[in-house]
Amino acid sequence: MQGDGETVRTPDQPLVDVDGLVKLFPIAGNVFRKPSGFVHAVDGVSFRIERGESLGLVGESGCGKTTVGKLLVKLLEPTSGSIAFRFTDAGGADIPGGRVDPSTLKGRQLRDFRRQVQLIFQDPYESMNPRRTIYDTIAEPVSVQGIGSALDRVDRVAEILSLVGLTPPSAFLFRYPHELSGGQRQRVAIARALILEPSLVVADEPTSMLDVSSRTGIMSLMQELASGLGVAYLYITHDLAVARYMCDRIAVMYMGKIVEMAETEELLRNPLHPYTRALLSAVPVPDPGHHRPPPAISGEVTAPVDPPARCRFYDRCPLATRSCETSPHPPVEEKARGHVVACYEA
Amino acid sequence: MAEAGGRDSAGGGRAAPILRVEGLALRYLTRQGDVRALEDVSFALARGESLGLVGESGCGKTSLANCLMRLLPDNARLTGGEVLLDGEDVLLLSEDEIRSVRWRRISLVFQAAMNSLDPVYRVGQQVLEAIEAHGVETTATGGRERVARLFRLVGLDAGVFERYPHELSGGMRQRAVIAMALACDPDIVIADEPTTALDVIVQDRILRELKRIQEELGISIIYITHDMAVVAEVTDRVGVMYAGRLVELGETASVFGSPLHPYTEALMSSFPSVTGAKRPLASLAGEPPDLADPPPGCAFHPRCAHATALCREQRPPRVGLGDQWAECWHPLAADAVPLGGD
Amino acid sequence: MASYLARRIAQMALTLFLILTVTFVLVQAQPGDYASFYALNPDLPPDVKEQMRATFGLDRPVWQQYLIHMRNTVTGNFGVSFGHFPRPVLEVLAERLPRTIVLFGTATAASVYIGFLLGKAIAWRRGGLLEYTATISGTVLFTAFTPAFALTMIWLFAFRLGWLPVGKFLDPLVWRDADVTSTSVFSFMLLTAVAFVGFAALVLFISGRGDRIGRRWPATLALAAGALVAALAWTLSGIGPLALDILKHMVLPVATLTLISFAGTMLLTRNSMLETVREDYVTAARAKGLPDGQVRDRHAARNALLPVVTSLIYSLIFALDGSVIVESVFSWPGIGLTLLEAVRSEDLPLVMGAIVFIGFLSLLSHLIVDVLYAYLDPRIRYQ
Amino acid sequence: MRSWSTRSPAPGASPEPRGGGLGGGRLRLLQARARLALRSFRSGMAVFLESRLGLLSLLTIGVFALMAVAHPILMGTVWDADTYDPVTGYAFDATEQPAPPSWKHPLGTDPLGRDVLSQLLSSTRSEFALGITAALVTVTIATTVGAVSAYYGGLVDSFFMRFADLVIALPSISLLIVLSALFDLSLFYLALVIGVLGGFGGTAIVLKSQALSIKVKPFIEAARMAGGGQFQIIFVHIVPNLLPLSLLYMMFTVTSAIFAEAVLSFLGLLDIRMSWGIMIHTANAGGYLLSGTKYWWLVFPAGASITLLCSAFYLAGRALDEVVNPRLSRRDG
Repeated sequence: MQGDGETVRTPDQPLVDVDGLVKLFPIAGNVFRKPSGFVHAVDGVSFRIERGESLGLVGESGCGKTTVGKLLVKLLEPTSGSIAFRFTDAGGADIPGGRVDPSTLKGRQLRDFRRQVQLIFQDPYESMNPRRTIYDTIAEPVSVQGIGSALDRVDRVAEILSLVGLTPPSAFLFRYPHELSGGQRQRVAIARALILEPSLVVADEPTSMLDVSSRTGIMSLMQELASGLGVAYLYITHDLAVARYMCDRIAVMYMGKIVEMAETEELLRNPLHPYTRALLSAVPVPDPGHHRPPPAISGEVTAPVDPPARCRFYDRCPLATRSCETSPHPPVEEKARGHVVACYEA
Repeated sequence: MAEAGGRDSAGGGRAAPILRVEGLALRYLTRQGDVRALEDVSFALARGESLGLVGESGCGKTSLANCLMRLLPDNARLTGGEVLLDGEDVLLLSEDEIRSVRWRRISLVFQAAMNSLDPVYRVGQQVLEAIEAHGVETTATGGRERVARLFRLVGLDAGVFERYPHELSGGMRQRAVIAMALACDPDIVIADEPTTALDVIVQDRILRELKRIQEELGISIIYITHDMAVVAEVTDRVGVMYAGRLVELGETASVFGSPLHPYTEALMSSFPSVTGAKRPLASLAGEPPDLADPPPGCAFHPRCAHATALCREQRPPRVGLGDQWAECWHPLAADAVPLGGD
Repeated sequence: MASYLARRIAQMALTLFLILTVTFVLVQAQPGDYASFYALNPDLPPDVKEQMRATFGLDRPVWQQYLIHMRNTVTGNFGVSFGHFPRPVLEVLAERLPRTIVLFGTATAASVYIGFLLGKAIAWRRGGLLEYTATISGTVLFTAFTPAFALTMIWLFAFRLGWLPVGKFLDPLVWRDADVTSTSVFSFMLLTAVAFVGFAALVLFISGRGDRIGRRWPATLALAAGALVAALAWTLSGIGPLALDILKHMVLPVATLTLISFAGTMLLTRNSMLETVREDYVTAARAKGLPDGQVRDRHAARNALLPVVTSLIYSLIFALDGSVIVESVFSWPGIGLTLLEAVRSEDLPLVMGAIVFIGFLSLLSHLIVDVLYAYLDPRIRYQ
Repeated sequence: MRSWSTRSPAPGASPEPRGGGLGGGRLRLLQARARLALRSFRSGMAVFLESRLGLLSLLTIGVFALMAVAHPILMGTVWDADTYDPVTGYAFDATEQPAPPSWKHPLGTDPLGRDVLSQLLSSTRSEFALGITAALVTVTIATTVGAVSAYYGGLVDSFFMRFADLVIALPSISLLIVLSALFDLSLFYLALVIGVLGGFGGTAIVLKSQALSIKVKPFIEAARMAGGGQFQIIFVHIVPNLLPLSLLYMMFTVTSAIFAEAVLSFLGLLDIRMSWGIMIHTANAGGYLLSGTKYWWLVFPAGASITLLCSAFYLAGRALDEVVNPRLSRRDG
């Protein structure tokens, strides 16, 4: 780790700084396994997350949002681009070894990194080993990390179970995942992610597979814990309405690119990119009296296999012009304060 | 048994109901005991009407759909009630008779389009198969033309006929499944979570498509979903299910305007919206009851903020407000009146 | 599909290479060495010994012997059989291969077909008498001690009832005046079978292209016509009675092999069906109002067939193993019996040749199964 | 290390005394685990026994196990070695050999004058030893190979899978025939060879594809997120999820081991003293097999034992499959 011993307070420095992140997946080719092309899952994505902030990553399936999440937690290695973490103590001061570039990590350092960055999975049914008890599941991070004694861990797991609202803990400790409901399982998943007291939690659609009534419970629990423990979230979702409640800022992704990013209410009230607008106008409204115009967008999303250099949204864009066809993908520009868009026509 | 919402006058002067469900009850025999999947479910569906059935998973929505088509697993037992399709009880039909009801009268749009298309046959053939089974078209070319017409109706290219399911995108598959459901000119289409697996833009398109087709063909649609926002947009009337019971039923506008049942209100206020002011989301504590061992009285009482001793002990009565009714001891509108019967 | 098959063929070539290596290693690892095996055999004249020494490079270093072994196998030079001296191993095996293929092919086709039909039936109606009877009798036959079972069959049908010949593959009395060899008759039989299967595949392929799903009679008619033509050709050729004699000798071993191996396919089909009947597309087929039989055959069973075809590889191997035993009990002079005799008479070149042939035969079956699978599953066909 | 106590508990979470009344220590932890194991064993057993065939096969295996235990006891008490030894004994009391069943020899004697019941019982023991050794070898190899090649993929995977192709391409009986020609196979080596062939062949492929489906489950990623290394993931997360399936294949290996031994003995290719296959071989060599039912005691007990024990293990495996594979269970839930 590049611990340079610097311990000055650096409040202006973000928790995560992602710059030009690219991830290409090769497509299996012929007998000799030479790739016949590349899926540009993530293609030049840059953003920052401040301490304790919640950034929403919104987009349709296949837009690369989950890949960004996995790159951030080092479940995948980026093809190019950089990710820089800067972990601090509770007071905001640098801690030794607090500056981390995950791509260089191995062994012991990687394990230390795992303490700081955790992941909550989408599927509460598949994200737990069905043959291990709730206790084993939640205690795994601490026991792998070698924190505390076996007995401490029981207490600690019990404590965090009640923190996530599974009370009394003794009723849950020695049960198997299949004996719990989806909402309860997702609470266990949150407990597992938080037991190491991370600085950043990447939450990959944590409520999309839950029922309505447990969904709000999980959403408010995550918000409470974020403010209580000072955790920052990268909140990945396809649901703008959910993102509105969970996130301070929202980044909209389309075919591996961030096309727009702004403070949540600003983005919802004043969407600039035609894709964001289409996305917003397609969300059904739970009010029978409300009439939505159909979204002005044609076609369907295609997989970003070796896409042409022009704007990724060109084929479906209602605003597309001649120059859009010949120009490269538009750069991200700041149109209003903190509101960035990648579009020539916006 | 009172059935306020289902009176002939229901639905603002529409024709006599095409489908009427009366006191339907269904159990599944399992190792853990009998699961009461449906209890005393009654409603009516008018011609050309779209009815939404909402509720959380396991509340019996899909079991209800399967009952209407008599597609029940071996361990299911119908323990009461009737399903009257134009006055004829579907539950009493023989195996051969029910076969001519399926798809001809009632068809289904399944929730997982990928899984409801057989992976080893071309998409067109699977539509054709239904047409042939019911003798809707008698010649090969007639059948083919009909499939082409159906594909056009749902906005699919004619070339899709020769494609296999895995070659289609999610949205195209869903359209193909809708085309398949319309193959034999059914009177009623049951759409079981028709857009759950789809992205929001595709979902929007499919829902608009379904609405247009419904108006064009004058069919009745039962939407089964957990998404209150979808229900608000596409249905005329809505029924809310909880623990195997229909707990509230009424015009969509009035149910959304003033819900009678606390569960309905909880469902609505737990749904986030991108428009309007950002209001706090309510969350329901606890879990839905175990249907093998449901709580006495009102099944919702363990999670209800208004529950009293009465709710814990006795089955709630049916109370009404106009065309809308709910099963509740403490309805949220003060002017709701108890309905007769029970 | 082409790339899928190309990959499979490449893998199989690799496996064949491994088989050759393993046979070489086995020969090297056995106690005593190959060279002295030849040197000590009193049946071999000295000049043959010298020739073998040169052919196998027995006086060279091991790695050169290995290369020579590879080259010899590829060119089909397995040396001279001790037991059938002075016939080359390849000649002995080439004579016996068609007999094994006919026996094993017929039995496999019969057992897979019967197993599939039964498995389909017991999965569709669970818990019936048929399920218990078929499961228990199938399992008992599947695990029955094959030699004892085969002998019981002989005892019952050949000795007690006298319906069928005891063993061997032909009756010398019938063949005394024949001017053709049994090998050529076997080859003709094999050729007919292959031609018919090819014709059937073509007919089914063409009929599958049509619009109508239910119409089956043109295909059935064409198949019947094909069978008729084949039967006519055999009757007119003059070797019909000879083939009939072989067929009569085939009944008992084929029946034995079929009975011991149908249960494998049956139980697998049952399990596979139990999974497909839960799929949404089967519910969808039922919801569409299709007749029960059509839901079962066209949707549930058709998809249940895919894993059955995958495991056909194991069924084939099981049958190949079974046919080694059955050949020995019925004195059917195919590859299996050849292997056994060669082992008993320590005819090492023939042992090596036979095991390579058996390996090759099972690899070939693999390939056929792969082609079949790719044909049945459009998801692979269009990869 | 930061501590929970410095933070305010989230609203809505009722503060619970530390450990929620579970402060009893390591013993309590162990107790809880033992209870859990017992409970899952019981529920598995209940499902297993619900299948009548499963129960029947278990009983059959039990009877054979008793037979295996009975032989040394009988030899030590009521049977004298001169008359009843399965290999070297001779029934002087019989007038002609083979003698039909009598009080002294409930299953008669074989052509060499040896007591058939004693042969049958003593063989049972070696069949069990053979089957179980082979099964353990198979399962150990197949589970490890399956998990490792699924986890690492690439070259490791290719190597093992090509090797498996090889083992499958050479049918085991044919290969064993060749091996018995080249080497002297004793019972133990036979068990080892059958185990290795089973472990590297089809079973490894099946377990690998199962391991592959486990490897892509999110809980494996969750284990990586916890900081778990390769060892933790393979042996704590993948292997335990493979075990039910391995157990199933263990049953099938027992069947094929007993079967292979019997066939090789019958063909006279093995170097062992007594087994069910050798009993039939002896009868066949004397030409008693085709004499029909007259000398039934020479073939029937051994033949039936092979079939019964093989079917029992096979059916037990299938009943186990119904427990392991929820998709086969007859009832939902």
